[in-house]
Amino acid sequence: MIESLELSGLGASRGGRRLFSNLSLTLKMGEACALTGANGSGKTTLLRAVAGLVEVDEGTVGFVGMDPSEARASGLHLIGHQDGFKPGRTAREELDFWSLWSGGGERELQAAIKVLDLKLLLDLEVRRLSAGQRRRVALARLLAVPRALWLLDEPLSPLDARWRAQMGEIMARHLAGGGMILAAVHDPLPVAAVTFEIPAPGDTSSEVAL
Amino acid sequence: MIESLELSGLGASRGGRRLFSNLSLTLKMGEACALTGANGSGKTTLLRAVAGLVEVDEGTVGFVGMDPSEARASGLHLIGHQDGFKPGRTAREELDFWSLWSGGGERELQAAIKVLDLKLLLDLEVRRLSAGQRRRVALARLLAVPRALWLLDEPLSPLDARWRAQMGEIMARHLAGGGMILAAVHDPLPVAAVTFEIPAPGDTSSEVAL
Amino acid sequence: MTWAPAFLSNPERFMAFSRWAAPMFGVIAALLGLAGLWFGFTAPDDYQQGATVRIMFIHVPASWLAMFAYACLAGASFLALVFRHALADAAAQAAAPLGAGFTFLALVTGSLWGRPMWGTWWVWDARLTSVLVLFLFYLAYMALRASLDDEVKGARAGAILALVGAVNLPIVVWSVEWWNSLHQGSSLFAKGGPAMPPVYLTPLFLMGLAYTAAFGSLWLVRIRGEVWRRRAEAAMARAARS
Amino acid sequence: MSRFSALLARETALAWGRGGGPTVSVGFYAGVATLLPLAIGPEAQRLAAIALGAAWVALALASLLSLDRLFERDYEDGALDLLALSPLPLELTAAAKCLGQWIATGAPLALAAPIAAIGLGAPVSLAPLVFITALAGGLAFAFVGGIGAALSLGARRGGLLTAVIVLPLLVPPVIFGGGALDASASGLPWTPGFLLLCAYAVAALALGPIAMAAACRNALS
Amino acid sequence: MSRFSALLARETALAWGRGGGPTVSVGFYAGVATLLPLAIGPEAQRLAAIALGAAWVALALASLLSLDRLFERDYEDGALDLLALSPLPLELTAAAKCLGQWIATGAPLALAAPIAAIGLGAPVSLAPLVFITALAGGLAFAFVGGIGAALSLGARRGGLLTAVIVLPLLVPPVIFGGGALDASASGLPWTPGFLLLCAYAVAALALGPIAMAAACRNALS
Ligand code: HEM
Ligand SMILES: Nc1ncnc2c1ncn2[C@@H]1O[C@H](COP(=O)(O)OP(=O)(O)OP(=O)(O)O)[C@@H](O)[C@H]1O
Ligand SMILES: Nc1ncnc2c1ncn2[C@@H]1O[C@H](COP(=O)(O)OP(=O)(O)OP(=O)(O)O)[C@@H](O)[C@H]1O
Ligand SMILES: [Mg+2]
Ligand SMILES: [Mg+2]
Repeated sequence: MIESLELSGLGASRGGRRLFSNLSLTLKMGEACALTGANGSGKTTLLRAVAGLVEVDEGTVGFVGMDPSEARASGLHLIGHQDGFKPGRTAREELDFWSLWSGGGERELQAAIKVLDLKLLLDLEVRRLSAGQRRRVALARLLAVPRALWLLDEPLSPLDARWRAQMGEIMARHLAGGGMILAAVHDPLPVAAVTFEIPAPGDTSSEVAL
Repeated sequence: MIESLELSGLGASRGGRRLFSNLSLTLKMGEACALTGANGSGKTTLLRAVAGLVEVDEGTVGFVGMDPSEARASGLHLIGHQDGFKPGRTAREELDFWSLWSGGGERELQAAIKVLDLKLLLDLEVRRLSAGQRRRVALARLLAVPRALWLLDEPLSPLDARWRAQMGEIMARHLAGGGMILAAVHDPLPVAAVTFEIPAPGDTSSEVAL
Repeated sequence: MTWAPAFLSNPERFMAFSRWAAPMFGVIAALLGLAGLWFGFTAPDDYQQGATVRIMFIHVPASWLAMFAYACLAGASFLALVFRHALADAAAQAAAPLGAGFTFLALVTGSLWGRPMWGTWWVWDARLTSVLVLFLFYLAYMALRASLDDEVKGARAGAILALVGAVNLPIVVWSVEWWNSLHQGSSLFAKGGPAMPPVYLTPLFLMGLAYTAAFGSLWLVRIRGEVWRRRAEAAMARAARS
Repeated sequence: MSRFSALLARETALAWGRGGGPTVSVGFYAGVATLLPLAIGPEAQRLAAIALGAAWVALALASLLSLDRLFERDYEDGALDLLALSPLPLELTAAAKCLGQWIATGAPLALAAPIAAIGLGAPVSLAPLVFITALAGGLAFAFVGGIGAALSLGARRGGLLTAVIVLPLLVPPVIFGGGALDASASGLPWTPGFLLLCAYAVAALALGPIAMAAACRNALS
Repeated sequence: MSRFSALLARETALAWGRGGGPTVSVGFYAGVATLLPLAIGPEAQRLAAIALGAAWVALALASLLSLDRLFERDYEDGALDLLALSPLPLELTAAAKCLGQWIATGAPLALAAPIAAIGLGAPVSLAPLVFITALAGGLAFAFVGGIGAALSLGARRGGLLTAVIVLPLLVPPVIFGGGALDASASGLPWTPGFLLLCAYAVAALALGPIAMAAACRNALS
């Protein structure tokens, strides 16, 4: 179980341009952090760096209580802009697979389906789902497999008011159980959270050593 | 030029389930309408029906001042959940093509690029763009080719606060010039607009006659 | 001919008509078939082909019906596509497996006949290949309809395919004339009347009529089944919603 | 017209990147020309006998296998919606897609086909005929393949279905073209087969777009 | 292990729908077997001479053309991110994808290959050898093709790159397998060629996943 997430002195760049540098942030059990910042400021990049999918230029990503590679393999959830669903498969097929893939059990999956009210959607092909329905199917992974750290990239934008509130409750429950949430958002999170804004990049440019 | 949009007695169904029926709505020059409703209530379906991509079961979609097929071919813009960009092509290639496709000229395109501050993004492949940047490229079509009716499906969700405000101004300018906006949203539009909520479906079911 | 779609386009009228027409065609098919087989098997052996000539009475009408059924499929698809008529669509859907069956029969019997006559089960000539292509079109039609689970979309996609496949029909019919083929040309509809002795012509003719009646009967039965299935599904959907 | 040519340019570029282009077709035929002798042994006679046919079948197979996603990407990423909303009729849009596919894939393959055939031992004098046959055949394959691709949009087994639908449609042009090549190789007149091939290509060009547009509209609605 | 098998099942299902599966492979070989005689003329002798080779080349081509998007869809829709975040090493993930591709496409093709070869006139006694050769060859093709598919991720000319990278890698197995078949047809010992083929397949199985995982990581970061 991850006990806390500690980013210290992080810097990352994309396409030769430094997005952020010297970024430090600590997230303890039960805490949520709303990551804000202008478009292109590097929120998605930061989440992916925490997940180990993007290499950082400097600084470290530390998971207290767990080995980094283990934490990434089985201690966190990443829900990105794109959900990885294949349009032609049914929601049930996709959900079954991804919950198995994350090591989830049948019982939790059924509970998640119930909480997110997916029963009637499961037999539809993913391409038929409305934007909000599809996002709900993607979010079901969070509940189907309990993991401490949730990395969410604009998780709520396609949801309607009712489901935003519901997700707020779900997040609150996760936090109450000792979980952590790091969410990139443009609107406030429906749960108590500290806000961390990625500063607009200075003109520190990453340099190519020759 | 479309002078107004008149939906009367519209009903549509998907997968054998009636989404809405007897829906009537009039949008006059200079008016904006925020289409709201729960996830899966049929907002996207309604926009696509106005664009003629979805067949309606009953009722009519009327464009005052223009023939429907002409209005759909060259009187309206549809910006959907999906933007039709190919991840491997550069933003410039995509934008050039779609503006040509909609019959736009070079001058307007340059103006759109300026207003939406796309200059630095144009040489990036679309897959490299951040979510908000990508949406801005998609929205540039609205300005590159002036058309009266804008059908927008959750246009602002990935944009940051600054760009939401900017888009508000752009929309206001469009309305002031006699344009119309029909936008499916979950958050209020950043421009004065009437709200139209798609009611939860009754149990009227569409039937296949035999 | 225009009255026929108009008359049958009313499902109620169609159901009333087919209730007695289907069994009647069945009886006609049985009677004609028995007569055809009787004459066929009492006909003398051919001086060249021997007893295998009798395969003709199975093979030739099956080949005819293979093409005729496709014409029906294409015609019904056209009506379904242009007039959006649900019954025409049901008729198209019902015709496909029957046509595939006749085509299969023509292929198998032709191949059985080809062994003694040509010394091979199969050659890749234009006639045989175009019949195989006809069979593939039937399969493609059924596969397409089966894999689109939206009924309306599946119906339209199938109709488009059926019409596209209609280009193959003239190729089947005229392939023997366009390409030199092992398969013989038309002797029945040749210029100057059928070039076939009446002992063979009569049973062939009877069998042709019997096959046609059988096709008519089975087609009506299958359309009826299709109508019932759709009505039941609509009712179930209604029940599920209320 | 500028719409049509813009779309044509885009489709050509996309198909080029997606697996078309001269290098790929040369690579493909290089594959056929190297692999076939390797697989069936290098005796020149055996090879020469089949050189033309092999080049021709390879063309049909390449078309078959590269066409199945002609519309699918656009359907799934929303581009087909925007393509449908245009003064350009969907028929012409579909035609532009097929033409683009042909320019990016069919034409380079047609250029490579005579080389491969000669490499396998076909007489050099046949090269022009192989080229124009492949050119016309490729056009027919592209337009016929497009029908299959459009019809199987939104189906659960897209790729499979495309192949099953397209296969019967590919048979006539293969007969015609192969017949023309075969006839020419044996000194018989090749024009009848070639003219039939051209007629088929023209028919595919004329009727294919109608079927594709109808199928696309059906999938979108 | 349950992760691996779940992924294998998913990949098999996806490849099956994407253009694999028994019907398609039978259709593909039916295409080869119908088109080839149509194109090169129906003389039985000519056909029989090339039956084995044609079946074998068709297998290689089918693999080449169906493999180029093994990773691309997952890369573009974000699934590859999630696949990378797992206790299962990316090497095994890549192996599962290739295996799924082989189960859905290679194995049915291998089943269909002897039928096509016999249909074209190859001696029936060769059927088992054609089958196991195609099976082993398909495995090699899938793992080698996967390398190309992974390397071309995110490249602007994906298809081109795959062909250029994969084609040379496909040559050895084609030589080995074709040689074995040829030898057996002429009554020579076929084991050396077959063993070389198996060795190549094993090497591809062992080394392919390492290369694929490295290429995927590179594309993601
Ligand atoms: C699988 C192999 C075969 C196929 C697919 C096939 C197909 C057909 C078709 C489609 C017709 C209808 C032609 C028309 O009426 O326009 C036909 C008619 C006929 N076939 Fe075959 N055939 C095959 C083998 C044979 C063989 C081996 C023979 C005997 C040598 C044969 C003898 C005939 C005869 C006598 C007719 C009637 C022609 C007439 O008088 O109109 N067929 N066949
Ligand atoms: N491979 C790449 N090459 C060049 N630039 C890249 C690449 N990947 C990302 N970028 C750039 O990096 C920046 C950061 O992107 P990122 O997706 O992290 O932003 P974000 O904060 O998530 O923005 P948004 O709010 O729009 O989602 C963007 O300007 C983007 O264009
Ligand atoms: N082809 C289809 N078959 C069956 N159901 C479908 C099909 N297409 C859409 N639906 C269903 O129709 C409903 C309406 O979808 P639509 O996309 O219009 O909703 P929406 O109001 O835009 O929702 P959101 O706010 O989530 O985007 C959804 O319940 C969806 O599952
Ligand atoms: Mg982002
Ligand atoms: Mg929507």
